[in-house]
Amino acid sequence: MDYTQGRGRILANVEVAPDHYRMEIEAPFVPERALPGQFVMVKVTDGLAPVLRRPFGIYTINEARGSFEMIYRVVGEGTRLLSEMADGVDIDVLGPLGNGFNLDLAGDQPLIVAGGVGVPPLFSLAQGLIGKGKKPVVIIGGRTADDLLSLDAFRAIGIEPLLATEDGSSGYKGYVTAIMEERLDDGKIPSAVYSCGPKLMLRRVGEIAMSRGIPCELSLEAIMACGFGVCLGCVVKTCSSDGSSEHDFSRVCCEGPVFDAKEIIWDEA
Amino acid sequence: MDYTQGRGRILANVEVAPDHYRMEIEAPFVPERALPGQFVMVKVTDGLAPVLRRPFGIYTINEARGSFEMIYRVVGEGTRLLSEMADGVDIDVLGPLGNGFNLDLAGDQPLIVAGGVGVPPLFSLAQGLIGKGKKPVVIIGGRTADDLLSLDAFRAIGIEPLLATEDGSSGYKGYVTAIMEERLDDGKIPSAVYSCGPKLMLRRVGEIAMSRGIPCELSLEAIMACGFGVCLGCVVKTCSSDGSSEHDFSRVCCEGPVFDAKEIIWDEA
Amino acid sequence: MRPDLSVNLAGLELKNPVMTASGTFGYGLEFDPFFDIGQLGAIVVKGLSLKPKAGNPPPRIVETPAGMLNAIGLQNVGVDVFLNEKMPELREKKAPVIVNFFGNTEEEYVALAEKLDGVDGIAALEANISCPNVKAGGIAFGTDASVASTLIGKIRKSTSLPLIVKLSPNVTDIKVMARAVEEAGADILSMINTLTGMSIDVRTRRSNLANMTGGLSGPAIRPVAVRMVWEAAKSVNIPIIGIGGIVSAEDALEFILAGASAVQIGTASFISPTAAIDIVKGLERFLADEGISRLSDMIGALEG
Amino acid sequence: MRPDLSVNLAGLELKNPVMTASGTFGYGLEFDPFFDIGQLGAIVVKGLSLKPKAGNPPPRIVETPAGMLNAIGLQNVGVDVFLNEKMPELREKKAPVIVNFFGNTEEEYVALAEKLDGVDGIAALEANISCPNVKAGGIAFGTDASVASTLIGKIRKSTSLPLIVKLSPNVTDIKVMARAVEEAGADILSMINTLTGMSIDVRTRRSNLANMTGGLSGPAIRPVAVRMVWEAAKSVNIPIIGIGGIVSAEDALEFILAGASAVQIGTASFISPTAAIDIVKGLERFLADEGISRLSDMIGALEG
Ligand SMILES: Cc1cc2nc3c(=O)[nH]c(=O)nc-3n(C[C@H](O)[C@H](O)[C@H](O)COP(=O)(O)OP(=O)(O)OC[C@H]3O[C@@H](n4cnc5c(N)ncnc54)[C@H](O)[C@@H]3O)c2cc1C
Ligand SMILES: Cc1cc2nc3c(=O)[nH]c(=O)nc-3n(C[C@H](O)[C@H](O)[C@H](O)COP(=O)(O)OP(=O)(O)OC[C@H]3O[C@@H](n4cnc5c(N)ncnc54)[C@H](O)[C@@H]3O)c2cc1C
Ligand SMILES: Cc1cc2nc3c(=O)[nH]c(=O)nc-3n(C[C@H](O)[C@H](O)[C@H](O)COP(=O)(O)O)c2cc1C
Ligand SMILES: Cc1cc2nc3c(=O)[nH]c(=O)nc-3n(C[C@H](O)[C@H](O)[C@H](O)COP(=O)(O)O)c2cc1C
Ligand code: FES
Ligand code: FES
Repeated sequence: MDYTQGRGRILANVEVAPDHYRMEIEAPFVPERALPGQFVMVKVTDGLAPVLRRPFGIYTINEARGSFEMIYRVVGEGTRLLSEMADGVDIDVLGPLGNGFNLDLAGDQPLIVAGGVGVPPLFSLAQGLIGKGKKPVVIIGGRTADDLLSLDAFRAIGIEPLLATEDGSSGYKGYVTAIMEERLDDGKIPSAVYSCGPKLMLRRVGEIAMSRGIPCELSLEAIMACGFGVCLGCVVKTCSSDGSSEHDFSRVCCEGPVFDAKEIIWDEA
Repeated sequence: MDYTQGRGRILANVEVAPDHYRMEIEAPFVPERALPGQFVMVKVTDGLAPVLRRPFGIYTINEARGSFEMIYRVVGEGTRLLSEMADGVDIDVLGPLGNGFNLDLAGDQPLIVAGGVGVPPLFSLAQGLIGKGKKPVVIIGGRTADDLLSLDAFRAIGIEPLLATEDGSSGYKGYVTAIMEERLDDGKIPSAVYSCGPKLMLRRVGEIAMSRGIPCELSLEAIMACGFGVCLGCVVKTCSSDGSSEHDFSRVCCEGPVFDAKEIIWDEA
Repeated sequence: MRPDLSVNLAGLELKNPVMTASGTFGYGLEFDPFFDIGQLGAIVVKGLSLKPKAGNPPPRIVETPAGMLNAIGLQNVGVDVFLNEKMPELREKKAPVIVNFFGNTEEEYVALAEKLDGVDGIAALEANISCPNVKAGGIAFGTDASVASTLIGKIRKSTSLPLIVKLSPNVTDIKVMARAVEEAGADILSMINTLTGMSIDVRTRRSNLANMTGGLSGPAIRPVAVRMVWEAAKSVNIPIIGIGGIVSAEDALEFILAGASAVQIGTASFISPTAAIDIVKGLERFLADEGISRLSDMIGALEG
Repeated sequence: MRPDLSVNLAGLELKNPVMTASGTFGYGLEFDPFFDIGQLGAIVVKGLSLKPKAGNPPPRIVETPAGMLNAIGLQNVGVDVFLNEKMPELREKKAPVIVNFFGNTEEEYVALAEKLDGVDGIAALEANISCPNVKAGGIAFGTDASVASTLIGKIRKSTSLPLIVKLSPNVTDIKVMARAVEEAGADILSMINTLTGMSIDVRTRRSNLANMTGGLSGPAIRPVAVRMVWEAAKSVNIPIIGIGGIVSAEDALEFILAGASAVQIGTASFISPTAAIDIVKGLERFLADEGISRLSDMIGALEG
């Protein structure tokens, strides 16, 4: 539980795709301790609408600059207000929060499967894996070519992501999981799978990985009030990953956002 | 009831004194019909905090530019948000509202007594009176020199305002009403008195004018929800100005904001 | 194809489900500068009493987080002035007029209902029972099921117009109130009226309202209102008009899914005078976007 | 001179009137990364039951205008785990610990009170009576005066600790509830718990909460809470702890002027983990600025 609430300063807030923004925030307490897969809670206004903070995954961790980046999609009032914030202004940041990915999952050929705004947190994961000498394969999906985030960032670290779009406007026409299954059927078996994105995608990714006995970590989303474990609002139904104990509720903000695929009881989550 | 709700565009929003801003808004439907003493209701946010519009007196009416100006003091969340609005952005304006001053009150030597943010609406009045060939004398008061608004604007139309500050940092040390009384005692009797400013000042100005039988109009403030007569929230206790009828409640936004001093029943207003 | 927004409330046919809420739309005519009020489902006018009422001393309103408190004190011109001076012009509009009314005794309610019965152009009556019952020591008519029931029974006998009863939310169990009022003869329920609240100026140490307390309205109360409509809809068989903090078409649909057949727009009309008509347009757009042909299919269609 | 913030609630001496609200501050220790929780007037922990409780399925929370709904379902570790695993560490902090607790039967309440009685480091008990009474068909203990009175009478006999009773706002007349609970032996009242509300996703046609309804908290409910504290304070002679939508020192002072001797900070701790301690500092500043030497002089000092 090593997180801080403090003032950050917006270094950049630029539209990187239609309705998608990348924000860089100088707040040294975040990069100092952040792990891939962790998130921050930011205040989008000094007023009361919206009243709660908003959670965002950490996209890049820049210790040297004392900053981190996040990428967000404008979906409602909170993200709209965020998108209107100017460079140089202060922003209240709480983080880094959550558990983050386990970079030491089996083997050195991990597979990363990312969809929509689930892509950014997996970029810092890819960096971390490469730092450990691993060679991640990355599949990125979206509804349309515009939704495929951070491709250049992956390329800059030497990864050429495999692409899937629902409308076929870029890469494979269909879901990321089709690419994933095809690769598995071709005998390209990853040592581990990491995934972040829409709920249905996560569930399918987890099922595929588990059915082949591949270790798999999934990063979940949930509506959050506090982000640091006290409201008990963000739970998902889980069992222990060896399946031994009774099912129970786990907090996405503390026990997660990253869970072993085996832990999630989807029908009740 | 000739007012409109529509989008305006902010042409300028500049700090003119500590915590005081002048905002120019392009919204042709306001200058087209505005009278000195009328006001507008503006939305300070697209969100829900604060939820209600905020009323501001009209400072200048610029038909040629299709714009009007207002001067406001930052006192709470609404005016804070207003002060942060950038040039060029849209703002939702409802107006012009209220009755405005009667420029045809007796004689051509009117006296204008203004305090604090009550000054701006009286500037357009002064312009109007001059337009009618009258020669208004203007007394302006504030807590300190910084609070004395729009002095240059008055000077630019040929009026040298008499000044009063509570701390003596500019002009007479004390209240505007002291200057007013001194002038009356010196036999400088205005043909009519117009006033806008803090409640206690208005009350005193009205009492002085009435005690000498001088016609007097006062512009009142009230907390307003709608500004166009339907919430019944903004009332003051009044009687008809000839004192004949029963007292009753009048809406500051419709029957006012300008009232004959004789109409106001202060003890219950 | 344009979606069908029409609804039928116990025989009251409305071209769309959007009405104005009493006390927030004046006598209707005040909105003429903004839009054609004839386009609304119905117009509910400021609550009327037998005699004109001066209302409470100021300050009467104060803003609160996502809401406002009001203590207008039911100021109104009285039923006679309304019928003589406002009604003729209102009759010209194409929207049904619903008259909200209240009394301090059962007799006053009954006298008003009789007076309004059969007036040309009045489509329905809405009884506001959140008022203090003078005889019962000032306790509101609307917070005791048996008091409310007796009152509504008497009003019912005094008018042939559709009778809407507007419920107070300041009760332990809205289901009990709803059923009592239904059994006593109400044709339609409207809910909710304001929640009682208070706000204090900590520097002057005074209430921000001369009346000390006031009625809370606006988006802040919407969750309470939606819940009460949902509970009431499961308990009665008469149609419900949902009220409370509606500022958008989506907000209106929350009430409709919860079981309301129509809605009233209150505080939102202060924020934006065109709020009610904007919500009509928003509903049309929502239905078109979602491929829903009839709004009435959404009434009570909440799942789960 | 530093203003004196201390208050005395029926013998419970607090260095300042600011507590945390149950369910919004975990078991206290979660706030260690943010500030020294020993600086607070008191800490109220998440509501405890006899056995651990898993709570409701998700989604459990949703934001609303200036507020939020929650349907956590009183998830908690159970009294034994609390006493064994949390209490030892909490005892080290300098803030009095108040234990919030609830049951589904009178027997469960009594058993909990007995178990908590005399535990070293527990300064007071807070009975949450907003819970469904299993025997009375699920009606909340806190919405019927005689049911509440019987319950409190039994709890009173089972503990020598100061007994705080936390009132539900979902009642017609809070004064009746307050008096009933006072007569039954409560030492202190705390109020308000959440207002029941609901919020619907109009596209999926489902409630935003798996439990359908939830409890509304946050600034939206403050006017209702202040009004209820004011009404209760005029009706009882025991001290009151004000709760509901407090996010600033000024908000806290509204409750104190209305008659509360202390306050609890709930939802605000989610928005800003340091909210409670910031409010302590804000009170100190307010009193210094206004030249008031003792906060206790402001209790119930509302004029008008
Ligand atoms: C751990 C975590 C990491 C996240 N990382 C990112 C990220 O890197 N980039 C990004 O764009 N988004 C991310 N999200 C989602 C993001 O928090 C929501 O999109 C945002 O809070 C919506 O706020 P709003 O006010 O704009 O929308 P609202 O008006 O609040 O809601 C609009 C829609 O978004 C949904 N929503 C609201 N809050 C959340 C939430 N906490 N989680 C999921 N859906 C929500 C609502 O149900 C609604 O359908 C993350 C969420 C979590 C829990
Ligand atoms: C007809 C009219 C004309 C006005 N003209 C001007 C003007 O030209 N320039 C200017 O600076 N101000 C003017 N005001 C006052 C201005 O409306 C308020 O200062 C503003 O609404 C405060 O909003 P806020 O959100 O910043 O403050 P809030 O947080 O709402 O309140 C801060 C303080 O301001 C007071 N206040 C809030 N609303 C009003 C109101 N409607 N009237 C008076 N006091 C209020 C509150 O009681 C509180 O003490 C006028 C008011 C009226 C009624
Ligand atoms: C200023 C004001 C005056 C009101 N007057 C009345 C009234 O005369 N009769 C009545 O039944 N309800 C009255 N109400 C209640 C509204 O009709 C409505 O029930 C309530 O405001 C909740 O809806 P809202 O949140 O959309 O405003 C009034 C509300 C406000 C804000
Ligand atoms: C997420 C959440 C959980 C809560 N859990 C409890 C609880 O366990 N016991 C209890 O008495 N009150 C509980 N409450 C109610 C709060 O203690 C408080 O009474 C209420 O939230 C109003 O205060 P606020 O507006 O400051 O949040 C809970 C509130 C929230 C928001
Ligand atoms: S968001 Fe509050 S416990 Fe997870
Ligand atoms: S502000 Fe609504 S009637 Fe005047």
